Amino acid sequence: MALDRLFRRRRTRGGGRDVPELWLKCPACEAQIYKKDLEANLMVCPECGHHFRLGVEERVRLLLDEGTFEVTTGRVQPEDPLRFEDTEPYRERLARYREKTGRPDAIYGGTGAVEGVPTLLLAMDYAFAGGSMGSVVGEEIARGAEQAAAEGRALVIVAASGGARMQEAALSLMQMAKTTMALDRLWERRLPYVSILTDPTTGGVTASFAALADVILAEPGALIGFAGPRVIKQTIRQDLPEGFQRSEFLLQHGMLDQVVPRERLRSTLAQVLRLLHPEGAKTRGA
Amino acid sequence: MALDRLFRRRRTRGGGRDVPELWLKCPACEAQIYKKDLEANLMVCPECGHHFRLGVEERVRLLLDEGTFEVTTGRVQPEDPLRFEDTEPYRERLARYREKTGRPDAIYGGTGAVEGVPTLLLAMDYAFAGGSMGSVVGEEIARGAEQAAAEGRALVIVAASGGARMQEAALSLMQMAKTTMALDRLWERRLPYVSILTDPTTGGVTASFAALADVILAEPGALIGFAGPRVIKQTIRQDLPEGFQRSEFLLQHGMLDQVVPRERLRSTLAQVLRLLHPEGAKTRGA
Amino acid sequence: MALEFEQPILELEARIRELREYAEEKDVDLSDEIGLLQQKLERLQKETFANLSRWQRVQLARAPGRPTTLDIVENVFEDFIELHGDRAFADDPAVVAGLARFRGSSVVVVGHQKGKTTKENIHRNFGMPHPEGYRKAMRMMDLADRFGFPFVSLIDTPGAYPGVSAEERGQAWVIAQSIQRMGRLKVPAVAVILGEGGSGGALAIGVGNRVLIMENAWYSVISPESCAAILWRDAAQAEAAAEALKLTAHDLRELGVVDRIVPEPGGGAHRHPERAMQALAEALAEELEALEPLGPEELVEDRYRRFRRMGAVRIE
Amino acid sequence: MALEFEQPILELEARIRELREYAEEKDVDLSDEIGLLQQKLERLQKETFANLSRWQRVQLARAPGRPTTLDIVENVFEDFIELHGDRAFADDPAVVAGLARFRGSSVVVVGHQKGKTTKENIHRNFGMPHPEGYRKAMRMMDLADRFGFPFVSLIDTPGAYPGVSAEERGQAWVIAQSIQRMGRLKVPAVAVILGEGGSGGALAIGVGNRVLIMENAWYSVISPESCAAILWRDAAQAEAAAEALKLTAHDLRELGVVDRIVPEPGGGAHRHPERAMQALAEALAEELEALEPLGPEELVEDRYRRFRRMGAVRIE
Ligand SMILES: [Zn+2]
Ligand SMILES: [Zn+2]
Repeated sequence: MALDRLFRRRRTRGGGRDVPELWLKCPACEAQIYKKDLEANLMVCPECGHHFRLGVEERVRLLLDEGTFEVTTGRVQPEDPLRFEDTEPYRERLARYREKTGRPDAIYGGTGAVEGVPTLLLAMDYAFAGGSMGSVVGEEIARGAEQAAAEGRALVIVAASGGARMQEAALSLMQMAKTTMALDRLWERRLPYVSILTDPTTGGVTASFAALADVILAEPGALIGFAGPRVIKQTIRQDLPEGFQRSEFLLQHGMLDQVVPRERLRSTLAQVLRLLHPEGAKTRGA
Repeated sequence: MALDRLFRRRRTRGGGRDVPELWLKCPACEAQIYKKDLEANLMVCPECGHHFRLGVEERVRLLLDEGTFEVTTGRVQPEDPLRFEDTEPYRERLARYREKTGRPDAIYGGTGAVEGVPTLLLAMDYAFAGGSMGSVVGEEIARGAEQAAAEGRALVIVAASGGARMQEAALSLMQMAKTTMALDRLWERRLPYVSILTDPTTGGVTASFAALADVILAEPGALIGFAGPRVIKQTIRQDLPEGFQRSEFLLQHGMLDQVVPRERLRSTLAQVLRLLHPEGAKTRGA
Repeated sequence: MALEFEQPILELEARIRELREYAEEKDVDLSDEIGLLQQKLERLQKETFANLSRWQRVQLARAPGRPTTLDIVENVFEDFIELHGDRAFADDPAVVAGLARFRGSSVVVVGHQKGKTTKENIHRNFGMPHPEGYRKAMRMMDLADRFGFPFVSLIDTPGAYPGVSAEERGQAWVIAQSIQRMGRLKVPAVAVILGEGGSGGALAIGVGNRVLIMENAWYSVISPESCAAILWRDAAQAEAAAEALKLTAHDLRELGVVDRIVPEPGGGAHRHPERAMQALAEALAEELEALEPLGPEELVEDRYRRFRRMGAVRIE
Repeated sequence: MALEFEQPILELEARIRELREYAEEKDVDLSDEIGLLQQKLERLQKETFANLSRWQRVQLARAPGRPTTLDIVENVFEDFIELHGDRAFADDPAVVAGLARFRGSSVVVVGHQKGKTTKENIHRNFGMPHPEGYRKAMRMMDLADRFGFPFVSLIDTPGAYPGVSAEERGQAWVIAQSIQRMGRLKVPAVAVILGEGGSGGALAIGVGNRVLIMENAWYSVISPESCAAILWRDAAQAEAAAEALKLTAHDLRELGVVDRIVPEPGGGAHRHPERAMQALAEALAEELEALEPLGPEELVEDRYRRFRRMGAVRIE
């Protein structure tokens, strides 16, 4: 896939009203970047390599072979089992996020191929309630794992999440067990599961399915951890070490297989899947 | 078993010629101890609790129910496969140790019961070539594991060893794999294996069967590790931290289940075996 | 030390005690008066505990004197022997683990452990495990599978420790691994929430075929205080957060998150720990017995089905 | 950089090179002279390498330029992708691990890794793993079992690191666990000793159904230097210790410790690494093919039987 195709749809849609957003400032190096350049560079700062967050549709286009994607998410809709209300009722929050993202909850994906390997790809949407995992995210992941197992597909999950969704309380917590246990359906069939951690991946998402993949890749500089840095700072009453909880730190501490820049993410993923998926693993007869 | 019985045999044998050894100096607290007091106290310093090394026959008597012990070791004899010679031929060393200990190699034990639980107990003999593991020790342990599995016994190994026996070179090394793999015979039959680490347990013995038990107990203050303290000191060119590689240090670092004083060793072992051995684990029907 | 809503009860109890002492000392008959006060006390206790707010239950769940893991292994089980260490890095005192006998059969037990004094609490890190604690728990799961012993977990933690050292050693990774490992147990697994069931740190040993909860315990994805700090931007709103989180035993029973509530004696488990433990022993015995007919694969599937159901969604 | 016994060979090679250059420069025919020297060189090389002492082989085994794990994954395998970390504490650069393709099929590869420069060697800790390295290796064994891929290990270490940090994190424990884990592999496992096979640190990934050794590699329970220091109380007696330890490929083949010697090209693998790697590739292919018919349980039993035989004893 030509890289400049990645954002074609958005550019077409966005039309002429984008004028005030033509320039962006990189939060890492403070360079002023022309937005089209940033998009053409996969939302990676051309100056310093800082990885901006990537939208879920762009993520799917980045990773799957052209023309292979069929969306499977979207039918599972959120409820408000606790009739939760803080400064705003949960229902209204959900409606706002649905409006903003066009999706019922914080996950998007479906079937497709990665350099020919049949795959089920799910991407968490940080734009929807901080990518938090409630019942819908948990259900889509469990369904995804089950479908991948049933259809002989690799499972790939791109994590981006502040953690579990507080507004579903204990039910959110249970999604950690549900998603984790659903992964075992892939084990039984010897199908691979690759986890891709992006900025940020914390809390109950890290502490369940995201940390349990056969191969764990992460984008550079992503915040990854269990507790958030603010909570930890409060706990220890000290400043946190430089680079703490960033991808490179986690690699050093043995938690990741590789930190992969976005431009190599697709080819690295494809290599892993070709080696692990039964269709690619034995080519002797081919 | 009355504690004062433990050394009965030795006292009877030793007779009157023990006079010059009537008093001993404790290496830990430097107290002068009357030898009979030390023996009556299971070779534990009555002043400071320092655990002197215990002979293998005394060890067997300490741990097994009275009258249940039948020796199984002794038929396996050492060879000199490399015709090894350093400052002294290996054959001559072996003959010297045989003379000194009355046993063909550095291990002694057999079948018996621990508070009724059928057990196969093996004790390494530090007095024989520093308890080093060559082919005989490896073979006796493999046979012990196989026999315990076949007869439905728990396996208990009391380790005391400077490591693998250099004079058998690669063949000694292979005993680490052989003993380790033989333990799996117990796994298949759900029979327990308890390891008791005594002073010292290092090198290839720690790094094989001794570290792989269902429950690992150690005597207080025992030196336990992979590399010996002298080697480590040479490597890092620094003094070693206080208490480094002692039982209590290993407990803190998560390697041991419990540090058990000798006076409680028998009862603790019995409790573990009654809980783990099939005959003790289900008493509901009894 | 007493909770605010306990004060009237405690005062009444004190008065009854005084009257008794006075009657004995002076050798006068005050049995009528004492009887009346006793009735009043019972009424007051019933009323108070029938109408506890969620926030009050959270306070009860944290009350010193409630049965902890160490109390339970000593009183509910027999022949307990503690096993230490993760065989990799350290022994974590915030998690207690070992072998024990329950109604004649061997079981493996793992539980969070808080201290009863400040010193103990510092040693136990207030029941907040490091990764080593969960690795110790996983080692116990291996042991349970190896010997075919039922696995009992006792949950009482504000959460896994949120510190630099814990992050460095993979707190998230080890919680995920523990959830997975427990899900795969080929033996019956019963989890009991004793006091606080704080988030992933609780769930890590909470993947039971049956999940029980003490009547005044709580279990949620976040503590009321932290939830209030984030959603209300004011930790003082913990009471409101506790209400919103629906984190009590009865809420969770309704949501299907727990299977059974273990009743606590009047006044709460911290006032009568022996009676609370007896109720727990009975519930545990029943649940373990009910699971006994299931084979290894059935137990795994049963656990999968149990958690697969969790959540509230609508399919379009 | 050259070893002492290599000097005459290297000098002769240099003279041949000079003559060639001279002949070309001056356009004279020196082919007769060169041919004679070539014959002499071949004779010398053959003689030298036919009569290597054990100590000389130890030096060859350590020679810079020999194929390392990273060379082999790049040249013997295809599509190698390195996988990092033990998912518990750290990534250990002294152990390299990953997935690769060999003759069309996926395999899991783990090997010790030394550096080729001092800087690299410091990074790789001279090929001496910490416990993390062995935990990474065990993770790879899990991966091999999970997907049913053959497991290939490449051994080249002076030994596991003998330092305080390694002891603190259970060096002995993790070596024992790795031996056990490898013994339980349900897939074909081939171990190759590339250079140095130093004690438990080597054996930890040496529990193969087949154990291969490069012609000039060594494998023993202790290095000649350490053995000399202990038994002779003089590290300078390393040569005598090397002789006594019988640690060469041919010795080990005779003792039944290794199954197959991979021949090295004349002059040693460090002088012709490509040819050495080609020989290794062929041997590896044959051994893996031979193991293919065995089922999971047969492979475990085969490995058990292989190591069960080891040792020299006499039964009375
Ligand atoms: Zn930048
Ligand atoms: Zn003393």
